[in-house]
Amino acid sequence: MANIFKKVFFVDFLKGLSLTLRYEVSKSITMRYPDEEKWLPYQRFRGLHTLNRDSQGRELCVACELCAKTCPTKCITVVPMEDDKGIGISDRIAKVYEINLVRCMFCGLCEDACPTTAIRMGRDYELACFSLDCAKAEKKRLLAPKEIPQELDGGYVIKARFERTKEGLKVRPDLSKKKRWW
Amino acid sequence: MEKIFFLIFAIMAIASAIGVVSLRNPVHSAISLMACFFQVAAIFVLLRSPFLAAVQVFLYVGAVMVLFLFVIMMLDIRKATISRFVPGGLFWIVVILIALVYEILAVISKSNLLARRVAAVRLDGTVAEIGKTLFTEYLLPFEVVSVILLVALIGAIVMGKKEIK
Amino acid sequence: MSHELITMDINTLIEVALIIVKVIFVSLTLFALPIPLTWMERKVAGHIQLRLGPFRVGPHGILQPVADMIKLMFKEDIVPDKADRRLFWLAPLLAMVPAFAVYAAIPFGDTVKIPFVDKEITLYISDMNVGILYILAISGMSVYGLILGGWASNSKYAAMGGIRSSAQMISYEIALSFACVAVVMIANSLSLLDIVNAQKELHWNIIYQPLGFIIFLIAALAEINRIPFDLPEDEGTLAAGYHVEYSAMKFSFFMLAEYVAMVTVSVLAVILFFGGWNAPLFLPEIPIFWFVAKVAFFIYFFMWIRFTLPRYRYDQLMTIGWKILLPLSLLNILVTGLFLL
Amino acid sequence: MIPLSWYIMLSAALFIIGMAGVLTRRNILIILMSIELILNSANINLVAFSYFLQDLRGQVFAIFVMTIAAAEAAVALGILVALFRNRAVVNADEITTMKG
Repeated sequence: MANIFKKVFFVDFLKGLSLTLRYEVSKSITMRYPDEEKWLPYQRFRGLHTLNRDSQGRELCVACELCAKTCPTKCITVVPMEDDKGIGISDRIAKVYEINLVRCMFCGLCEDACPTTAIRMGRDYELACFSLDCAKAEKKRLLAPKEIPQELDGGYVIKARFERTKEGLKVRPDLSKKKRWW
Repeated sequence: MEKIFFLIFAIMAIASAIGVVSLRNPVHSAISLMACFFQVAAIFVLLRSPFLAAVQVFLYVGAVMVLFLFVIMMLDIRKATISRFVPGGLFWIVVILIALVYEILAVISKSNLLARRVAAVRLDGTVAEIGKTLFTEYLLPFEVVSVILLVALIGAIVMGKKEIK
Repeated sequence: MSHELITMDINTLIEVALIIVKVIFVSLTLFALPIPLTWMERKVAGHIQLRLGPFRVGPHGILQPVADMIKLMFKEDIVPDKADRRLFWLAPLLAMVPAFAVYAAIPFGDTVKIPFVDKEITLYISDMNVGILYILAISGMSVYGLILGGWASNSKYAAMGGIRSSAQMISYEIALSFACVAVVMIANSLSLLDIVNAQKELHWNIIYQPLGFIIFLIAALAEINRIPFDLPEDEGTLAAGYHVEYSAMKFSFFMLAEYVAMVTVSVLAVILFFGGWNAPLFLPEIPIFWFVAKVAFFIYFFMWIRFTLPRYRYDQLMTIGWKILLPLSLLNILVTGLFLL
Repeated sequence: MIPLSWYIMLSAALFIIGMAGVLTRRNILIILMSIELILNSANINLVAFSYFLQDLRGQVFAIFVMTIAAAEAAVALGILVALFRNRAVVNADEITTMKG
């Protein structure tokens, strides 16, 4: 009897319609990524690598090539060089340190292998580009200061601005305003 | 004005009718038959019977020809399109057709109905009038036709159904 | 009748000019309608799925349809090898022309006074005394575009879409017409103007014909190939059905026909069951406003349904058409007849 | 005013074309379509006479003709589908086994 009632008055159908109507008026969960909002990743996020320095500004990397050895995709190239000007923490530093981002799968094994904690996975994930040149991360790029400080806690949405600069499209985050995305 | 329209419709109707019998591909034939029916509907409008014109489009163009196309697509017509066009015995066919044309021309030229002009009284509200005529004077034929339709419906279903073995 | 043409007085000329203006206005409106409608459909889809919908082109993505249109215009026009070229050309036109031709008989309102000239104009192109029959007949013709598009592409998915559409359209046309017959019985006329005028003062047909309305709505959904009955262009099983092989402008003709058909069905639902341009409740009468508002509601309703229901299976579609809707619509006619007697 | 004879000539032309189709073509589908054409030419006549005699009976009969034509098409196509399923032919010359 209840079944017939349900069928005659399209109860299930009306339930479905009301559900979709409820969704329609509720707030969307998508964010408008490049234009207005940006996701700030957690601290343990595995993005573009960084080469770190110690507190006196010396490069931590000693060009031991352990990261290149342990890399499963063989995407890291390290060429060592003798140096006594105090750029590095020892007199052996990397002349060339290059990561092929096309092949890198961001597994983080280089991070584990590094004896001096020089290489770390950073939080930069905007790696898309129009030519293959920028898919190669050189030492200079890895050493450059990051826009997102390592100390900052992540896991939320921040305001961002989408800009067309001469170097290409850039998403400029505004770290002061943040909100939880849910 | 009306004559020009009639001529346009008539010429298109005849052209598409010739298309029906002369085109190789049954799908093309069906399309030109559809066009022909449409022209005939237009001629019905010229004859001040819009109801029949609408029924013509509804029934012939909207249903019967779609049915034809449906069946044509269901059947494999690739062989049919390359088969020979006119079979033997063409001579007799031509003789019969010429006799037919002659006969029709003779009847038309002898008849005195053709000079007739339209009566001064116009039939108004044709839909209601047709309905009344259909359900009073022609009630029995109407019922017979509906029974025929029912029989055709059942027949078509039985024919179209796969045999249960 | 040629001498009549010459002796036509100025009033007749004005009448003819008015009709031409109306025809141009209506067809331009219909050509432009898919622009807001595609935007609206994408926004509705987005919000129902908790997304935002298009946002990049123009404020709130309002220029997205224009961008789409430009893209469709400049796309390569591909005709498949071994396709039946003539029919492949003809099919989009055959889909589009009936969709527009329907509007010759649709009234958008009664009469409006032009303020300065002091002349009344009618808000319909023509008041045929067989209006509803004409609309059903012409809209039944739009199936040719689907069938021929499917057949001419010489592709198996397209052909299956074409066959499905022909069977579906014939099946649901019956139920649709029968739902309309009950309305015609109440109004005692086939003319749409009379049907609307019979619904004055809240005697809307929806009150007397709830079953007829439901049948009409379901059959109309099937007739315009929208979800849950969009089997002819079923993306899941047929790639895109009858228009798989179409691209560029030809494809956009199919889309245009589909949107115009959706508007037509909404307009018909309003005229037949919701009192046309008569104001709801006791609100003031504003020419054309209430009509457009009701039509907009129905268009929204169709979009709403599209993103609520899943697609039916083909055998379910046929079962609904022949075993449920057809007997119900006959019953509806019978009951209506008994009440009228 | 269009004279009645024009309508009759049109309907005669359609009739003869349909007749030629029935006689010359061997594809059953096209034969059926030609029959529809013949029925339609009869309809033109009926409606034309109905208009010129100011009598509705012609139109009523045209409606009957249309109904019967629809029924005929449905049954004929049903037979055709059944036939195609058994023999896979659409050529009228190849279906002669029923001949005595």
